[in-house]
Parts: sequence; structure tokens; C-alpha cells
Amino acid sequence: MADGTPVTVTITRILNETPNIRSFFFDQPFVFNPGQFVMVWVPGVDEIPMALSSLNSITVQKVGDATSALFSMKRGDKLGIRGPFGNGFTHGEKVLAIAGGVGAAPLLPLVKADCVMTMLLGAKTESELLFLDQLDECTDVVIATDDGSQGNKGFVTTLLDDLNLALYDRIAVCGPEVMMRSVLAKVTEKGVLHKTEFSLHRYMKCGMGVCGSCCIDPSGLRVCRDGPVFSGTILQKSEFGHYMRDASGRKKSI
Amino acid sequence: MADGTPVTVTITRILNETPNIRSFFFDQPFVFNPGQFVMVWVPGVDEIPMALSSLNSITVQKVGDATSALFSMKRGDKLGIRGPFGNGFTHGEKVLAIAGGVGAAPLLPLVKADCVMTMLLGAKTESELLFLDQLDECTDVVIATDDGSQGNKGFVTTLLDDLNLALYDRIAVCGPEVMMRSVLAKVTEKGVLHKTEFSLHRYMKCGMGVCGSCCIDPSGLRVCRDGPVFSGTILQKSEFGHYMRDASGRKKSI
Amino acid sequence: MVTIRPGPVNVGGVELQNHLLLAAGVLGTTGASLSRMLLLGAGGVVTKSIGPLPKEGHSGPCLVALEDGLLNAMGLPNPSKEFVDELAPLAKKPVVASIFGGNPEEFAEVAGWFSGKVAAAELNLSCPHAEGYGAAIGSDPALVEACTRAVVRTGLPAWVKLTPNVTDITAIGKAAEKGGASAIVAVNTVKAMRISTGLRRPVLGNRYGGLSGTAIFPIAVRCVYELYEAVKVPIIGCGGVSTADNVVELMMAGASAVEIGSAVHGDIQVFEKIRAALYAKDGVMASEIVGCAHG
Amino acid sequence: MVTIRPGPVNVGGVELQNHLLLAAGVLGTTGASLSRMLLLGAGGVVTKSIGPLPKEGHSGPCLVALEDGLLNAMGLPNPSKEFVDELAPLAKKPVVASIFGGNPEEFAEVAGWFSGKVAAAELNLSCPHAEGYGAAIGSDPALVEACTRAVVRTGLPAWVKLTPNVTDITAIGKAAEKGGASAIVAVNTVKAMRISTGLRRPVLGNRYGGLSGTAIFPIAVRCVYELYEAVKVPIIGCGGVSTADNVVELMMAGASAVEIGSAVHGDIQVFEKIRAALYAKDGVMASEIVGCAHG
Repeated sequence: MADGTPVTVTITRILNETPNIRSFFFDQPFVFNPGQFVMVWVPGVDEIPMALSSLNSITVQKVGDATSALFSMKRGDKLGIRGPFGNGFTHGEKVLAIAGGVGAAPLLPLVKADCVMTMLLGAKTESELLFLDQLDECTDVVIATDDGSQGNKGFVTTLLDDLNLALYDRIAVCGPEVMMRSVLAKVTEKGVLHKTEFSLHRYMKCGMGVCGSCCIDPSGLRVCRDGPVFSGTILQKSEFGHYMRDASGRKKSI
Repeated sequence: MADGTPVTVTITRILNETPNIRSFFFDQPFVFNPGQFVMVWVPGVDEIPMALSSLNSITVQKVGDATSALFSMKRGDKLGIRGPFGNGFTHGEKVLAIAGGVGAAPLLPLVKADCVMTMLLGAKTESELLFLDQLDECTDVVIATDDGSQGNKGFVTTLLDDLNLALYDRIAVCGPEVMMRSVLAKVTEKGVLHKTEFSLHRYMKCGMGVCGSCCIDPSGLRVCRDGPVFSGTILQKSEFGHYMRDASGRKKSI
Repeated sequence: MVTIRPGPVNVGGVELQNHLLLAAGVLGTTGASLSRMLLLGAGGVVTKSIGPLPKEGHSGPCLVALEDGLLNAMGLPNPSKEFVDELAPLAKKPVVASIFGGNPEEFAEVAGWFSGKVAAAELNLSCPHAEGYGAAIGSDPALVEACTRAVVRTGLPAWVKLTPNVTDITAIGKAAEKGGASAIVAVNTVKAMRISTGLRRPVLGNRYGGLSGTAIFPIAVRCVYELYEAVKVPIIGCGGVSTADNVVELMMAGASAVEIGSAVHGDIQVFEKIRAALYAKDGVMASEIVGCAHG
Repeated sequence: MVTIRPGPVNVGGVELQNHLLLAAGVLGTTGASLSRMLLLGAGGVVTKSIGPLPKEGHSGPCLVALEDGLLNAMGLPNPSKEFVDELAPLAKKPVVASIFGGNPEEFAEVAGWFSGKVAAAELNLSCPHAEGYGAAIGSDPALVEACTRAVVRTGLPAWVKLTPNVTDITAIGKAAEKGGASAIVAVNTVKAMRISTGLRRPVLGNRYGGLSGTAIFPIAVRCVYELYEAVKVPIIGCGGVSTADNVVELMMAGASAVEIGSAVHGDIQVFEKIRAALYAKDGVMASEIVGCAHG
């Protein structure tokens, strides 16, 4: 179908990236900007937003019904893909990328686009560091793990203290919202909030700016269409880091 | 509306061309090829196919309900126009045009396009010769009237005998079907059938090749879309000159 | 794209040349026009709807093109019995006579004229803009059943074309099946209107009309899908089909064949084009995909 | 183009800032989103439909874009009573609460939560894809009348949003009027389906959904036109409006105001753009064109 209905793709390869994260490669490429996402339809289960980790792959952490169903799929199985949707990261020349956990997925194409000078990569433990080899080939990676099994012990945020942030024109952040909120506090403190963009996760139904399920307070901006990438300035006085809404629209704390 | 629904036009001028024929000029031009027609909607009455006699005019003979209603309209009144539709005349360099009565209407723009060497113009009587002055300015007009009140006495067909038909690359014909059928016979006899095109009139409902009310036998070609201009070759073994169909689809003799 | 292996197509008692039929009301006014459409790749043709008496139809405008469809109110113009002669050159061809009437007797009368001369009769119980005919009858299950039965008695396979302008199309489909229909055709046009803001009146002479074309394709898919779960007789899909993938989609919803109408406005070669894209020697059996989107 | 002279707009008991309302189900899930749409030029906003209990809605896909419309089956996701708090910052603004329930009692209960806090309640008697709600109730005149009356008793002006998926929409409109409706909103989405031929199943998680957008505009015009000849209460047109001329067309059909939904998919600035094109100091009075395409 030539319209906005799902494109059928066939899974060509499945890579175990970490104990809990897999990449699914499919047989059709999607032209996209780093940070854009697609709606992934797992037939008979549900449809979920996923960042593209390359032209023809998504990288997924097992967290719920749909991702569990996805993890049970095999090479040759089919998915439906709508998109890409959303805005993606603003282009920069000298980018600092900050990722936590599966948040490295939308940042990998940014790194491969050869504009990222430094990447701060965080995870709970060594085995959960996502895309380390690929990132290492393209940029200067600095690592933090909660348990200190590799790199700095502690949160990725702490790595910011050792950098000269004046070197960078953009700062791109993706990871768990608690981690992103602490990055937001840190960049505010360091006076570089205006350079910073965060990729948000919110429950979304339509993915194209119509249903309103992913609107954030107090701006009413739509994560799926006006985002998912927002400037730190917009997020500072917002629900970001405090609460989000579930499928019914009820607020839940982060 | 940007689609194929009627364009509303306002009548800016009404010209009495002959005792029974008027031109209605409107406030919007329509880009067209000579021989194409528009569907003219007389609000509250009916919609009828009419040749464009210029970019912004139709020239109409009073023959039925819709044309009578049109004749009662005044400057400032509004019409709906769909089209232009149909194919129009094939381009030629040295064209002979043959018109009978109101059949001069679609031929006028052809003459004004400066490709008509000679025009044969016929009517019942002098006062019914349509567009004589305008035609005379642009081309060599030869006249026939049934009553001999101007030009040759008799049918326009007889004028063909005095012409060297080898001079022309195309012959464009429009007029009453009986007259056109006799032209068809004459050009066949003279061996120039292949140069000849006739503009047909048939009852039509949709004007755009869907409903089938104007299809001709035996080809099934649609006058509104495959025509209204057909080569003499196509028409020779056809219903042309013999019968047509009424609004219900029943055949009626010509 | 899913392609279909060529093979014999027999639907609702009619042997078709492929899965694509010319829909009623489109280029079906003369025998010559129907012949042309068969030559241009239609696997079967349905005639203009024929009624008990000649009708001239509504005053114009009768049809306008919208961006994504056609809006028409022809008013069932037809030459009545005279039309039978039009079909003489089409003997043995896959021609289906569309018929209408105001009651079962009229349906039987008109069907009788065509008995032995066409492959089937398609009951127009669905035209949304002709008072006392079409949808006026087609939204009443008891009348649908009675009209269908009356036509079945003439010996012709009875195809029943349904209107989508009802609260529950499956109730009408079941009534047609009960009356002995050989096939159900779903759907006719959707009742609609456009207004000329310049002239401050509806654009159609009849004011109300029927919407066809791509705009209604999702409605046709839904109706075919609903009917497939409600009736056992074959369903012929109709409504906004303009590509081979549309054909496959309607078949997956449950259609055994499809009718194509408005798409000839875009391109009179549409049958040939869809046929070329739809069939392939290494395609799937049609029976594999009919209704496969269920369950 | 016909333009309208700016002036006060009071429809169905609600003072609007212009003739253009944000339709229910579109960007109406949070108070912030509704505020944004008012800032972006909507003359009034209708909330996401709120029901007696929180609902998560259907599994996805829930909405797909077609070439000429949107197809959705959200499944009435809503936070229920918690939603009342979302509207606190919108006090005195032209906010209409869309509400649904499975019976008159539930409608009354939900309407009661909003009494005094919104300008009106819009009864969703028309959602085509939620079992036991919406169109399941909205195709039964007696239930429509009872639900309307139950909401009227809460003191809120009751707007009743109708489904086009019925044989006769005027019967439903009359029932709403009899129940005391302050306005009728016509129409909700048209029941439809698309199938993924690649995946061989309906594209929506709920299989069936509702079609909106330009595809259904001619159906909306027809329904408004029919209702205008059947009821006396004001009609609010809805369905596929995306231009100022569409607004004028629905008003000529009989609408006193219009709701706009799917067009925000193309452009979230659509209210501001239509407003800029629709109003002019030398325009006609709105009252001159409402229903002018009749008679």
C-alpha cells in the first residue's frame, strides 16, 4: 500500500546485543534521521514505538507483552512497520552523546553519521553496555557502570564533571528518564542546557500526532510528532522526570 | 473546490449571434483545445454539454429545456462549469473547416488558432450564418445558405466540389449530423476520408467517460471522452448519421 | 505483492474470464460498450440496471469527480426491455444483467426478459438515489428475500447487490442468502452529497447521490469482511478497487471476485493493468487467500 | 470564496470563540493539549471521550493513515473520573466534555462529574468500534433518547454525536431532539477496515475501525443536510473538514458550527489557517448561509 498503512517486512537477522537487548534486522530500509522512530506491529499482539538503530533495524529491550512477543520471533517472521515518525536530533558538528542502557539505540546512527566527538555510555553492568564495539570504532567512548565492572563506577551523569562542555555544540541524550532528568540538572548547573536535546519515551497509540496520548505537560506538545527529541529548555519546567501517563491517560510517577 | 466539481462562473456578457443563437461570456477562462467541451450546469434545470467558443464563452442554440433556461439568464447570473472534457481536433497546418449552423462554435477557436486556410460556412439563411465577421477576419470563408440569401444556394457539402482538397492536411467538420454524414460521403468519394475529423453530438450524462450514455456503435467508443472528435475512418461504419440514443438509452433515428 | 495463479474462475454460477468484473452502471449502457470492456480485459461485465419501464433518469449534474471518488445520481436511466436486443452479440459471454424493480413481481418480470440470454441477474437492491427502488427496498430484509426468490424462480443465478447504507449489512446478506441468492455483491455506493458553495445548492440535480471510488474502499472491505462471517454464498467485492493489491485485499476479506467501476474514470485500461499485476504462474491459488484475513 | 463576518458564536448553549471546534478523540487526552488547541485557533474543544471506568483501549495498531483519511480503533481509552482534574486550568473556556456509557445511568454518572466544570457534554453515541458503547447504543432511537434525557437532567447542555452507520440518521437525530438535546453533532466515523495483504490480517488491532478525513466529507454533508430537514435543534457538522470552503459547505448543508479532527494530522495549524481564510469583515452573516442549500 502506498499510503500510511504498515509496510510488511521480514526479519532477516536477530542479534543478541546484551542479555536483555536484541537487534532485529529486516529486509527493507527506511530513510530516517537519527532519533526518529517507527511503530512496530507485532501481529496479533500490539504495536509499539521503537527507535531505528540503523536503516533496517530496531534494537529492543524486553520489557512487556509486545517486546516479549518480539523476542519469540524468528528469522523469516514478518512485522508491520509504520514510519519513520517524529523529528530526530538537531544536526550538530561536534556532538556529545549521552546514553543509558537501551538509550544507545537511537544514538548509534548519530555516532555513525560521524558528528559525535564523545560518547558517554552507561549501563548497570559491563554485559549490558550496548553497541560498545560499534561505538568505539567511530568515536571516543567513556564508560560508566553502576557496579564498576567497566569504566567509572556510578551513573553516567558523573562523567560530565570530567569534560570540557564548551567543546561541544550539541548534547544528545537518551536513556532512562531518571538518568535523563539528572543529566538535565547537571547541564543546567553547567550552563549548557540550551545545547541539550533529550529523546523521550511516552506511551503512544497513533504515533503521528493525532490521538494525543503522548502529550506532555504543560506545553501539550506531542512526543510522537513534536518530539520525541526535545530541547532541555522545553523540558525543564515540565512533567519530564516527574510523571507520565499510562494507556488510559492516568498519570503515574516516574 | 479543487476537484472535479463544477466551477461557479458569473455571466459577464450575452451576445445575440443569430436569431436563435447566443454567446454567453463568463468571468473565468478555461484552458482548452479547440473541439473540447464543457458541461454547463443551469442551476435548478439540468446540465448540458457545450463546446467552448472561446476561453470564456459558450455559444448556444435554443433547442430544449436547459438551453431555454439559459436564454432566460442575465448578466450577473451564475452557472456551474465542469471540464473542459474530450479530445478536441487534431492539430493541422493547413486545415479546411466545414461548419453548419451552430457547428461553427467549436470551429471558431480553431480558426483563431490561425491554422485554417479555408472555412466552408453553411446555414439555412443569411441571418443564421454564425460568426461570419470573426471568421472572415481570420480565414477565407466560403458560404452556402439553403435559401441562397447569401453565398451558394444549397448545402455546404456542395462547396466541396469547387475545392482542391489536396491543398489541406486536415478537414475539421461540425454541424447537424445529416450534414456531417453527407460530408462523410463526399470526402470518402474524393479519397480524403483519412484527413477528416467530425465533432459529434450525443446525449451525455457524466461527460467524463464513466456512465456510458454516449457510447457509439459498434466500437463502444465514448463521445465524451474518446471523442467528441472522431476520424471519418472510425465513423464510416458506425451509427453515425443513422441513429443515436436518448436519455433512457433507447435508439432513435436521425 | 501477493499474486494469484491463473485458472478457471467460477463464481455464483458464472464462468468468468478472470476475477475482475465491470460493475453495474459504468459503461454498461450499450452492448458495444460491454463488448469493448471484455476486450479491454474485464473477466465479466454487469450491465446498466434495467427496470420494468424506460426511464430517463435525474436531471443533471448526474456525476461529479471528487479528489478521491465519484459522486453520482443517475436515477436509473434505462431503455427497459429494448435493452435485451443490445446483448444479442454477447451471447455466451460472461454478461450479468443488472435489474431493478419496485417489488418482487417487477424483479421477476425484468429477470424473465433476460432468462437464457445472460449468465446471471444482479439485483440492484442498493441504488441510494432512486425513490421506491434500490436501497429503498434493499434495507428491508423481508423485501430483499422476496425479490431474490422471485428472480431465482426465473432460473437465472441471482446475484444480490447490497447497499452499505444500513445499520447491519449482515442482516440483509442473510436475507438474500435465504431467498436463494447465488452470490452477494458488496457494496453499492454510499449515500452522500456535495454542495456548490458558489451556487449555494447541492451539486447533483437529485441533491443526494452515491459515493464510489477510493474513498469508500475501506467501507467495502469492512462490509465484505462482515458478510464473510455471516453468509455461506460467495461474495463479490465492489467499491473503490483500483489496484491489484486492492483486489487481493478484498479477496482476503472474503471476496471470491471483485467488481470495478469508478476506476475506469482514471484509466479505461484498468482491467488490463490490474490483470497484468494480479496474475503470475508462481502465484498462490485464489482459494488460499479468499477470506484468509479471518481468524 | 464565501467568507463569514466575524461575530459572536453561540451554538447549542455554548459560547464559542469561532465556528471551529476540535473534535472528540483528537488531541483531547490532557488539559494541556486542549489548552494548546485553543491557543492554536480552535473556537472550542471537545475532550477525549470519558467513561464510567478507566479503559486502556484496544491493542495496536490503533490508527493508520490512508491516502484520503484516517482509520482508527482506539477503543475509548480514558482515565475516567481522574480526567476532571485535567480541566481545572480550563475553567470558563469553551470546553465540551465528550462522555460515554453503557446505559442512561452511566451517562448521567459521568456527566455529573463534569457538571459546572464544562460548557456542555457531548454524548458519544457513535463510536463504531467499542462493544456495548457508542454506536451499539446510538443506533437505537429509544436508547438515544433515554441517554440524552439522563444527561440533560444533570443540567449540562447535551450535544449528541451521531453515527452515520445507520439506515436512517434522521430517526436517531429526532430521538436526540426528543430527549432534550441542545445540539446534534453529525457525524462520527464510518465503520471501515483495511487489511494488510502482507500480513494477511486487518491492520487494526481491533480489526474494525472508524474512517475519518476527507474520504467521508461527502457523507458528513449528506447527513447534516438530511438532519437539517428533520430536526430543529442546531447541528454541528463533523467529518473530513480540512478547508474553509468545507466549513462553508457544511454550514450551507445546515451546520451552525463544525468540528475538525483528522485535519490536524496534516497540519496542527489547521484551525488558524481555516480561521484566517473563513472570516472577513465584508463577509456574509453566518445566519445567511446556515442551511441555504435547502429549498
